[in-house]
Amino acid sequence: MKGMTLIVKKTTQLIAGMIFMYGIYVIVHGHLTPGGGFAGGVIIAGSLILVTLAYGSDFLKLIKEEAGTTMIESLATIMVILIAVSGFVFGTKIFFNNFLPKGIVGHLISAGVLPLYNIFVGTEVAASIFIIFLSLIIFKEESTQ
Amino acid sequence: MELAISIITGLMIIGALYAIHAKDLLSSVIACGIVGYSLVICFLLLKAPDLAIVQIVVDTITLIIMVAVVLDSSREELYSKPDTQGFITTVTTVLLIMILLYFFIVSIQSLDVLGTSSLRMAKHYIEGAAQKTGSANLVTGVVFDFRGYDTMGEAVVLVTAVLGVLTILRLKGKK
Amino acid sequence: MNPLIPLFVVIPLAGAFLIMILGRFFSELNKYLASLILLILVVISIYSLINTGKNLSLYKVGGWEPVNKIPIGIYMVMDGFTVIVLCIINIIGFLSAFYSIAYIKRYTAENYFYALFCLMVAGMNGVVLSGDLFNIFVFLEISVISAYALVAFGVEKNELEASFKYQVLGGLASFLILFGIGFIYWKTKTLNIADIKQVFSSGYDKNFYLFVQILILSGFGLKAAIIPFHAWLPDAHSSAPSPISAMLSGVLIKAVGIYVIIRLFFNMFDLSEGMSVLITTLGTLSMVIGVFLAIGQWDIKRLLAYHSISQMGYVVMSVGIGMILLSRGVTTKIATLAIAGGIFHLVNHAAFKSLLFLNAGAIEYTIGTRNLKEMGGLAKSMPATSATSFVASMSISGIPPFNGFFSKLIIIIAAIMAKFYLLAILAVIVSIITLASFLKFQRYAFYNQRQYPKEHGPKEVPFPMVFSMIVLSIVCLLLSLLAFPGIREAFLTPAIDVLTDPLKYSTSILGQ
Amino acid sequence: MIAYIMCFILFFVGLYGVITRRNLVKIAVSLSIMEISTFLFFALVGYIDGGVAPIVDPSDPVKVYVDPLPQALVLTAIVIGLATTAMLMAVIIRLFRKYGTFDIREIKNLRG
Repeated sequence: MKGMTLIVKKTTQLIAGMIFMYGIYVIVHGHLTPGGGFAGGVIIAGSLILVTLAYGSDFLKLIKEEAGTTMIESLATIMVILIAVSGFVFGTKIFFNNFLPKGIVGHLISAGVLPLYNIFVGTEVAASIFIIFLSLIIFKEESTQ
Repeated sequence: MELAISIITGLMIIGALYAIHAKDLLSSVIACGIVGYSLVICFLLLKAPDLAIVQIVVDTITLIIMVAVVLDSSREELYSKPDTQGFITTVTTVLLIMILLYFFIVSIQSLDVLGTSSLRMAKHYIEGAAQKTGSANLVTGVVFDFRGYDTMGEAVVLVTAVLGVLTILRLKGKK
Repeated sequence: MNPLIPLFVVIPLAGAFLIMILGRFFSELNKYLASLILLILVVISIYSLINTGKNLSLYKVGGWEPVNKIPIGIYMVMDGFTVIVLCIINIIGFLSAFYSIAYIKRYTAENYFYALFCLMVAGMNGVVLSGDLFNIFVFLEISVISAYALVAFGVEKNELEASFKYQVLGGLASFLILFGIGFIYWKTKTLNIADIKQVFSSGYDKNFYLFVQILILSGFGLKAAIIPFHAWLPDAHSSAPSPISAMLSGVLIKAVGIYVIIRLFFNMFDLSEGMSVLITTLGTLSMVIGVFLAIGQWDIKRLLAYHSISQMGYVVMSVGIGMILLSRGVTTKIATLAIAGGIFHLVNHAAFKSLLFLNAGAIEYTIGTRNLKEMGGLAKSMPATSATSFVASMSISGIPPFNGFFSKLIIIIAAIMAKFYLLAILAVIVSIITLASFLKFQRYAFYNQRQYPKEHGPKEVPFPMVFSMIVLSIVCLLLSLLAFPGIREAFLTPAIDVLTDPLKYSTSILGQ
Repeated sequence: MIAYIMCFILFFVGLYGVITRRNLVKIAVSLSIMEISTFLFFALVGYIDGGVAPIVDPSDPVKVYVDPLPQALVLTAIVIGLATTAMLMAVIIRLFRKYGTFDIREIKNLRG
C-alpha cells in the first residue's frame, strides 16, 4: 500500500501524537471523567492506524511473523487476569476483589484497582484493534504478490 | 426528548434503508457509518457520554475496516434482475416483520414508558457508589468493579477475535 | 462460596494466553500444555461432580453481598445439572485436545489452534456456570467466536463458506438474545436469573412474557440448531477439523444451546403449556426431519451432523414432555422420568457423537476422503478405529447394552406413560432409521472390499488418536450404568431436582 | 413508546437486509444495523427523565442519575460487536479472493 501526499503526511505528523496523548489522557482519567480503557484504547489504535494509512505500509516494512504479533495483547490480558487473581490471593480470597485502598473520590489516584484495570484494558484494546487492521493490510499485500 | 430521539431514529431508518439498497457498496458502507454516527447523538441526548465516546471511535474503526475491504475488492452491487424467488422472499419477510411489529407493540404496553424507569439492581450501584468503588464515574465503577467479570470476558472476546482474524487470514491452511 | 468455581474459567483462559506466549519460544510445548490444562479441568470437574450432590454452591464474583436480598454482583452457580454439563465439556475437551496432538500436525499455526481451543472451553465453562443473563451472553460470544475461527481453520473454500454462514446466523442469534435480555431488564431491572424469577412471580403481562420467551427461544434455538434454525449446522460441523467437529457437535450446541434453554425455561420463566407444546413440537420436528435429511448423505461428517440434529431432537422432545406435564401440575413422577431421559440422552449423545466424529477424522486422516463410496475394507487395517466406531454406531442407534439404548428406552417409556403415543412411535421409528443409516456407514466404511494402492495402504492412526477413541468407547459403555438405581440417584437425580422444583433454584440462591 | 417502536423498526430493517440481500458486504452492513438498534434500545431502557450523566461530583451531590447499568452493558456489547464485525470482514475478504465475487448465490459449494 502506498502512502499519501506530503501535505497529508505532515498533518499526520502533527496530529497523530496529540491523538495518542489524548488516548492516554482518556485512559488515565477513566474513573473520573467519561471514557476509560475501551475508549482510550480505541483512540490510541486510531492514531496508529492514521499513521499507517498516511505513510503506507511500505514505509513500515511489514513482515508477517507467525506468532509474534499477539504478544502485547496476550501479555496485557494476562495482566488483567493476574490482577483479578491477585485479589483472589492477597485480598479477602475473592476473585475480582477491589482490594487496594479507595482513596478520595475525584482524585487521580483513587478507586483502588480500577485505574490499573483501565490501563491494562486500554493497552489490550489498542493492541488488538491495531493488529486486526495490520493483519488485513498484510493479507492484502501477501495475497497480491 | 422522546420526540427528538424518534426523529433521529427515523433518520437512521432512512439511512439504513439506503445502506441496504444502495447501488454502490462504498456508499452503502458509508451510509452504515452515518447511521452509527447518528447513534452517537442519541447517546448524548440520553445522557450517556461514555457510550458516545466509545461509539464514535469504534464506529470510525469499523468504517475504516469496511472501507478497506470494499476498496480492496469490488464496489459494484450485483446486477439482480427481478426474479420470483427474490420477490417471494421479500414479501414473506415484510409480512413476518409486520406481524412481529404488531406483536411488539402489543407486548410493550404494560412496560415503563421512556424516562420513568425505576431501579432495582442499579439502585445499589448509585447509592454510595463513590464510597463502594471509589470511582467518580459510575459507569467505570460498574464496568470494572461490580461487573468486572463481564469486562474480563469482553477483553477476552477481543483477543479471541484477533486470534480468529489471524487464523482466517493465513495464506496456507495445510502444510 | 466455593473457591473451585472460578477455576473453571481462569485456568483455560490463563492457559490460552500462556500457549500464545510460550508457544512462540517452545514450538513443541503448546500441544502438551493444552492437554495438561484440560486434564486439570477434568480432575476438578469430576471432583465437583462427586462433591456437589444435592447442594447448590454459589460464588459471588467480587464479593458483592446482596443488599435487601437483591443481588448486585455477578453470581456463579454450581448445582447438580451444571456439574454434569461441566464434566461433559471438560472430558470431551481433554480427549479432543489429546487427539489433536496427532491430527492437527498437518495444519499450519498450531499455536492459534490450541489457544482458540482453550478459549472455547473457557467460554463454555463460563456459560454453564453463570447465574447472570448478560454474563451468559458474554461468555457465549467467547465460545462462538472461537468456534467461528476454528470452523474456518483449514481456510479453503468450504471452510470459509461454512464459517460465513455460521457467523451470519450466529450473529443474528446473538442480537436476538441481546434484545431479549434488554426486554427482561426493561421489565425487571435486574439481570440475575434467580432475581428475575422472583420479580416475575409477582405478576407480569402475558403478551410481554410470550414475546420475551419467543425471542430467547429463537436466539438460543439458533445456537442449538433446532430444526427451523438448523441451516448452519451441517456445513459447519462437516467443514471443521475433526476434533473441532467433535467439540461442536458433542459439546458446543449443548452447552450454549440446549443447556441454556433448559436452564432459563425451567428456572427463570414460569412453565406455560403453550410454550412447552411449542418446544416439544420443535424437538419432534428436529428428530424426524434430521434423520430423513441424514439418509441421503454420502459424506461421513455431513451424515453425522444431520444425526446430531436428530439426536438433539430426542433431548428437546423429552424435556418438552416433562415441561408439558409439569405445567399441567399433575403426574410429577412421569415428568421427572421424561426429564431424566432427556438429560441422560444429552450426556450419552456427547459421548458417542464425539467418538463418531473422531472416527470420521481418523478415516479421513488415513485415506484422505470423507466420501463413503470411496472407502471400504478398513476393518482389517484399522482395528481400533473399526471397533470403537462399532461401539459408537450401536450406541447411537440404541442397541443394548450400550448407553444409547437406555436413554432412548427411558424417553420412550416416559412418552408412553404420559400418553403421547404418537411421539413414542416416532421415537422408535427414528431409532430404526438411525440404525439403518449407521449400518450403511459400517458396511461401506469397514466391511466392503476395496483395493488400495500397496505403498499408500491404510494404516492404524497414531497413538494419541487411538487413545482418545478407546477412552471414549469405554465411556460409552460405562455411561449405561447411569440408568441403574443407586448410581442414578447419585448423579442424575440432583440434576433433575433442580429443574422440577420451580422455586428451589431462586430461593436457594437468594437465601445465601 | 414511539421511540421504542422506531428502535424496533430499525432492528427489523436490519433483519430484512440479512434475509433478502445476496451481497456479502450488504449482509455485514445489515448485521451492523441490527447491532446499532440493539445498543439504542439498551440506552433507551436506562434513561430517566431529568437525570444527569452518571458521574458523581463530590462538591454537588444528590441528583437523579440515569441508570448506569445498561450503559455498562452497551459498553461491553459495543466492543463485542466490533470483534464480530472484524471476524466477518476477514471471512468476506477471504471469500472474495477465493471466488472473485460477493454474490452469495455463486458461493455454494456446500449444499445445505
